[in-house]
Amino acid sequence: MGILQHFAECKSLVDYLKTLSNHVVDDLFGYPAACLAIFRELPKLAQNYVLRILYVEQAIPQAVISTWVSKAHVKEHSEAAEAISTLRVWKEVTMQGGLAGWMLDHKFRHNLKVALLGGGKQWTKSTNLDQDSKPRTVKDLDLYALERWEAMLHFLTEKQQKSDTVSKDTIMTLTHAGLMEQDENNAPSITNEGFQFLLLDTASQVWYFIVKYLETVEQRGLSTAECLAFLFSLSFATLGRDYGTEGFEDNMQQFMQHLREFGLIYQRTRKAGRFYPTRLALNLASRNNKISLDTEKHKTGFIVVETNYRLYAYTDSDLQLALVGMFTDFLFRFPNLVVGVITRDSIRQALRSGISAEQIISFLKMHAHYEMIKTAHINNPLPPTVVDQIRLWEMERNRLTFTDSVLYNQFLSHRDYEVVRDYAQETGVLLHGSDQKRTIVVKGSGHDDVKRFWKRHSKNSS
Amino acid sequence: MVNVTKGVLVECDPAMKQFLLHLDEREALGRKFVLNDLDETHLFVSADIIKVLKEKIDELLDKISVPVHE
Amino acid sequence: MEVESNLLIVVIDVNPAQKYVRSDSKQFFNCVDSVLTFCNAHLMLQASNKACVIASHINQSHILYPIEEREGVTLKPIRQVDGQYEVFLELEKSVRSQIKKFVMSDAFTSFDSTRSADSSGNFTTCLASALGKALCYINRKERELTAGEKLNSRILVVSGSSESTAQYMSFMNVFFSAQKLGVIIDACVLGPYATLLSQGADITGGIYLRPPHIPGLLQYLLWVFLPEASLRKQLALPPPVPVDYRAACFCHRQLIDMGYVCSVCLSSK
Amino acid sequence: MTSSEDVLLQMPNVKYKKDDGTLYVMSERLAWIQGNRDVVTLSHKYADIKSQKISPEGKPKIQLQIVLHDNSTFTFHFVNPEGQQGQIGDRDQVKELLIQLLPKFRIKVNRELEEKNRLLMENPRLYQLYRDLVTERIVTADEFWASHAQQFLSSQKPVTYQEKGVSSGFLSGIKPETDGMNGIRYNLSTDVIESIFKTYPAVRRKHLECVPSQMTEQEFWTKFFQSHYFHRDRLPLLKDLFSDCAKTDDKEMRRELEKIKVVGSDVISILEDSERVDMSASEMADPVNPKDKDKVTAQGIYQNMIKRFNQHSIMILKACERNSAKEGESNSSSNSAQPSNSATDEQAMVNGSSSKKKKKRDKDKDNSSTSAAPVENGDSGASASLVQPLEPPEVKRAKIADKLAFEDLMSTETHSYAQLNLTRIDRYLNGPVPDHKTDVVSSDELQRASLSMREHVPRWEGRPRLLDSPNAVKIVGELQPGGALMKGSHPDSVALTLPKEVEQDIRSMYGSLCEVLRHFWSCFPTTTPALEEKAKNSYQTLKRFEQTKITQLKERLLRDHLDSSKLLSHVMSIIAAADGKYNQWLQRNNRR
Repeated sequence: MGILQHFAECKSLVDYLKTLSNHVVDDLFGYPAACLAIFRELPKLAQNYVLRILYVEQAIPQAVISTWVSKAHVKEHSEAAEAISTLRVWKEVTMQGGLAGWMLDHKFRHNLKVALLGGGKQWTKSTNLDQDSKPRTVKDLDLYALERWEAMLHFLTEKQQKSDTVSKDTIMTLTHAGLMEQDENNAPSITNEGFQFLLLDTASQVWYFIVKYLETVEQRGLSTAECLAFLFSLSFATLGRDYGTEGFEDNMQQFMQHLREFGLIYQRTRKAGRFYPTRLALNLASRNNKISLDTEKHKTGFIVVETNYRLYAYTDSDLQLALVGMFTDFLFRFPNLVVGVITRDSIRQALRSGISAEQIISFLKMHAHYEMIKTAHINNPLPPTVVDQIRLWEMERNRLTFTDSVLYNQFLSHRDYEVVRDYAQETGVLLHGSDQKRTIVVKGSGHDDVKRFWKRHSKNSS
Repeated sequence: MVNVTKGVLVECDPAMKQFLLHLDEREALGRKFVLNDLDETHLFVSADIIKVLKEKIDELLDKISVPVHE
Repeated sequence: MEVESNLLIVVIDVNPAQKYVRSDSKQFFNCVDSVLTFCNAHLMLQASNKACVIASHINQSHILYPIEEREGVTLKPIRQVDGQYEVFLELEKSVRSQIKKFVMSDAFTSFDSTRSADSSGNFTTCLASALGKALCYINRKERELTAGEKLNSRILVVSGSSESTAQYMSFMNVFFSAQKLGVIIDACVLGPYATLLSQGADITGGIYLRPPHIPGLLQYLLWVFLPEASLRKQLALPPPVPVDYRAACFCHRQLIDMGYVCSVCLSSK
Repeated sequence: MTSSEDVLLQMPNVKYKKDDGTLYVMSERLAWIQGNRDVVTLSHKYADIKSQKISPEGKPKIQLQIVLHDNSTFTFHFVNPEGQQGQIGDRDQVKELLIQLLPKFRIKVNRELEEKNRLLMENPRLYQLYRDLVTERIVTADEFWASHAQQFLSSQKPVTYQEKGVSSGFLSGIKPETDGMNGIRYNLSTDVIESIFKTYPAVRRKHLECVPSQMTEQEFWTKFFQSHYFHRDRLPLLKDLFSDCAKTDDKEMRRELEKIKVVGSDVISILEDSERVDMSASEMADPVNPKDKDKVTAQGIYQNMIKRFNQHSIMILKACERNSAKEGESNSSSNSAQPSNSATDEQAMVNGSSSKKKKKRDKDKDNSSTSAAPVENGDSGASASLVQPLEPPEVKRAKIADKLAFEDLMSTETHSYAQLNLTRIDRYLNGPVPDHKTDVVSSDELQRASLSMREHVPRWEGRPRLLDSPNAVKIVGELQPGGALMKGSHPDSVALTLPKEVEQDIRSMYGSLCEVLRHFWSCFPTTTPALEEKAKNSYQTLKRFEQTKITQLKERLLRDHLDSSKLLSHVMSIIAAADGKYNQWLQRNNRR
């Protein structure tokens, strides 16, 4: 489950920030928008802590802060404090008298205040921007964003890639992210991870893609922190409003062209002097935000699943049908509706290509039709039988687990057996040990190590 | 002296283990493959049989699964 | 799947009769700024959080933010001027301009003593009607929710007026409606002890606080009123003040411990 | 024979698993030896035997099965060559003997264990103590029962069970069998007999009087079933042995009613009334007038029936009274007056309500009898069809409706509400709040204030510094626990916020600890060597308890709730007190 791991690493902004180096984070604290984004990622209690001491420009003893919560919630307190510490939003200092205290990071405090109260530099020079002669409505922007994003997803799925739809940079990012790989004809083709990527919700897709893209920006001579800060600023912009491009340096202009290609911002022409953020860019970093690009063609809630394992997909988007088709057998197809059935075979096929049951379920959940959400229990619009069955089908595949290993038996004495067993346990390669049979199974990778140990041991004892 | 065998450790539920033992006994895969019967849920089998074994088990599961819809 | 958001409605008392305003009118604007920063802090917590500001004056109350788009009126977008987040700026700017407009308008000073003052000659703020407006607003927002969304609403009253008994019934109606809707009413009182507001806070499960130090209002607000209801349970917050629920005799207006109650109208004697 | 026990019965021709052999019923065990061997093949102590079963009547095989406590069974087949009669005889012999023997052993062995088990089950506290002390091996089980549970056993007030009632259908349950010779046979078990005694106390007395001296058991019961007494509820019969029973019953009933006269009812008079009617009716019926007889009988049957009901009610009440009296006794002996009070209260309530019921029933009876009486008196030649209500059906229906409907539960008409007209509405709206007239602002002042606000408006630009750090720090000081604004807030102690299960654990730990400590302290002053020994022992127990239970709990609290010292401070202090005492005592001992 490659992508799941990758994805878990940068699932949320917090997790992503943890992967960044210290100086990048430090640089980020220099941007109000970044501070705001980081602040929003904190647990609720931690947010309140930060605001409580926003104006207190001195260290506060840790013991004092711990009295702010009632005794029953000590756990929440330590979680909150931990979260703030990991993001380096506050630093531990030793106060007079040796008390351990916490103090907000100076830069962070300053720039959060800027975001809250004003001051500092503006992000874009848009104040004097005149009225756009052809203003874009929110609907136009949605359409544009969808078109761009789908173009890329299509590129992923299509068998014969027409490389004119996406740029070389996009392909590079896709390959870097492990979503595509070069096949024997040196043409890119989708990987297992790519399929799993397709099943994610749009917000996660964008975030994952951007994170992978950011990993490559340093090579292009851009600063990660600057790009991130731009993205954060962008994510706090207002939908349907235009912003001026004046004042951005060339490398940032180039960065914006990339964002334009991904559909995160809209620019009529390269030299238009203004851009519009699209819904894809908004609240980029915040958790549980759902991007709903609800256009005629591409509906967000289009799937109805019944307890008899029938699936109705109200869409005519080829991409969405391709996704649904990954784990469904289609029965009928109408202009705006496809009827399918979820079977053991169809699910197994999906499982075989590396998609997990959880991904299928979350995909169904994510795209559940409005009527299903309305009638069902909150948080679970799908029929429980179907969900359970999909999980069962997955578990059925995992009835056996195979581990390459080496078996040791016929120890001469119990003492010998114990020594080897303990050693294997210590080094973490022990898989199985049976006292009665004096049998040990160790991981194949640990065999050499254990063998050496055993030789040494038998030499010493003999 | 200690006896060292390379192979694959199989972890499964007891029912599955019985099935594997059955396959082994009947030599359904052409030969014996269980090297050591460790406990209720663990078997030690030879490595080169795994691929055939997986197919065989898929076959079994296909046989015993009942379609959930009409 | 469920998206939770918090709606904060702040009712600001703009009555010039408030003691702290009379003594120093600059302090009033400082307090408004504090309240606005507090609203922004609320918006800062979560992208889906919403805020609403209502001004309450003698005989009138107005919603200052958000400004609803009306037909024929195109609002000039407020553009970022510095590092402040656009949404915060918008809230601050629109409330400020609204208050300015209101203070300069004729309606602000047109209180003739016969109509505006209550029987005892007090010029009191119609907080109850402002609260009523807030509840209506909440009700509308609740209805606009789509499936899978949840709105937690609360109201904060910032006032320094001495309250009028003339609004007793309206106050009680508002408090009990709020209780029924599950809306918390917090009271931050900048004047003398407000009996009715303390009762309201007690009824709806809110917090009643009289900051001893008005210039530091922002810190009090951030500390006490910012945490949402679920978080308040975890925090150690100022304890509720003992609320005097004693009723007063209807004819002499004296607090009584024991009395006769009319079974029809529930008035006590 | 290998065992030296007395052989009570030796029964040859018994098959076990198709092998012939001999069954021995001995004083302590049941044994079976195959064929002519001299080894005991099967041997079971009576204590191990739960029950015995016999094959039903009419089966070709005559068998006896014994069931052990572990539910294993052994079946013996009786094969007396004399034929079935002989086999049944053999079997019955064994059966009878076992019936006598088994209960003795059952009581002897299981009594103790069952008693302990029952005690543990009934006392969750004791059970907890047992788990803490015995299962954790702090004390041994014997020690536990000997010392710790002792006062439990004694202070344990005897549990009173509700007496088992008598099934209403028990008499009809006795299925008579025809013996083919124009007669019926009743099979009476002891249960049935007991039930009969319970229902008819007079019969018990009669039984005591007559049975051994005047007639045999069988004769007695034959007479009983034939008697008027038994049948009087159904058919009038001639006088016999039991006729005076009815009279004593009546007397008894009257006495009871006398008791409840206090309630102020005239039940007795009603009873007398009805009886008088009864008497007259029966007197009249006695003469040979077959026509009349029928009618009167019908009347009499109803009356008897009702009388019988009443008597039954009284018996139930008496049974209850007996119980409560017993309870009261035991309660007063254990010096807790309150439960006994409540019990008697309850009793009184039961009495009250049932006596009311009875009254009503009697009244009804009265009605029916009085209404019927004049008819018989007036026209004795009337036919049986005369037994009909005098009132027309409508009136009767109305009467019933009257009894069924409760006025106060019904609201038939809708009330029109009086309109509330307020002459001075403002007074109503102003409501019950005292007017604060402290802050009266004049119109002028107001004007001035608003103008000054206006003046300030143009200056309201930019961003004032709303708060500086020293001020913020000051306010933080006010607001955090212990600050000026937090006065009166009690930082909720850990004890109040503990989860239920932890609280439960601490509670049970306290219970056990106190028990251990109680034993420890009860040894002082150590006047005898036995007490000294006990002191040492109980101190060891205490230490063991501390090391296992308390340390565990402490670690857990520290891990989950960050605080154990406060919660367990008292525990530690009482242990420390015990420690001190013991060390002091040791020192003094050593010096001596």
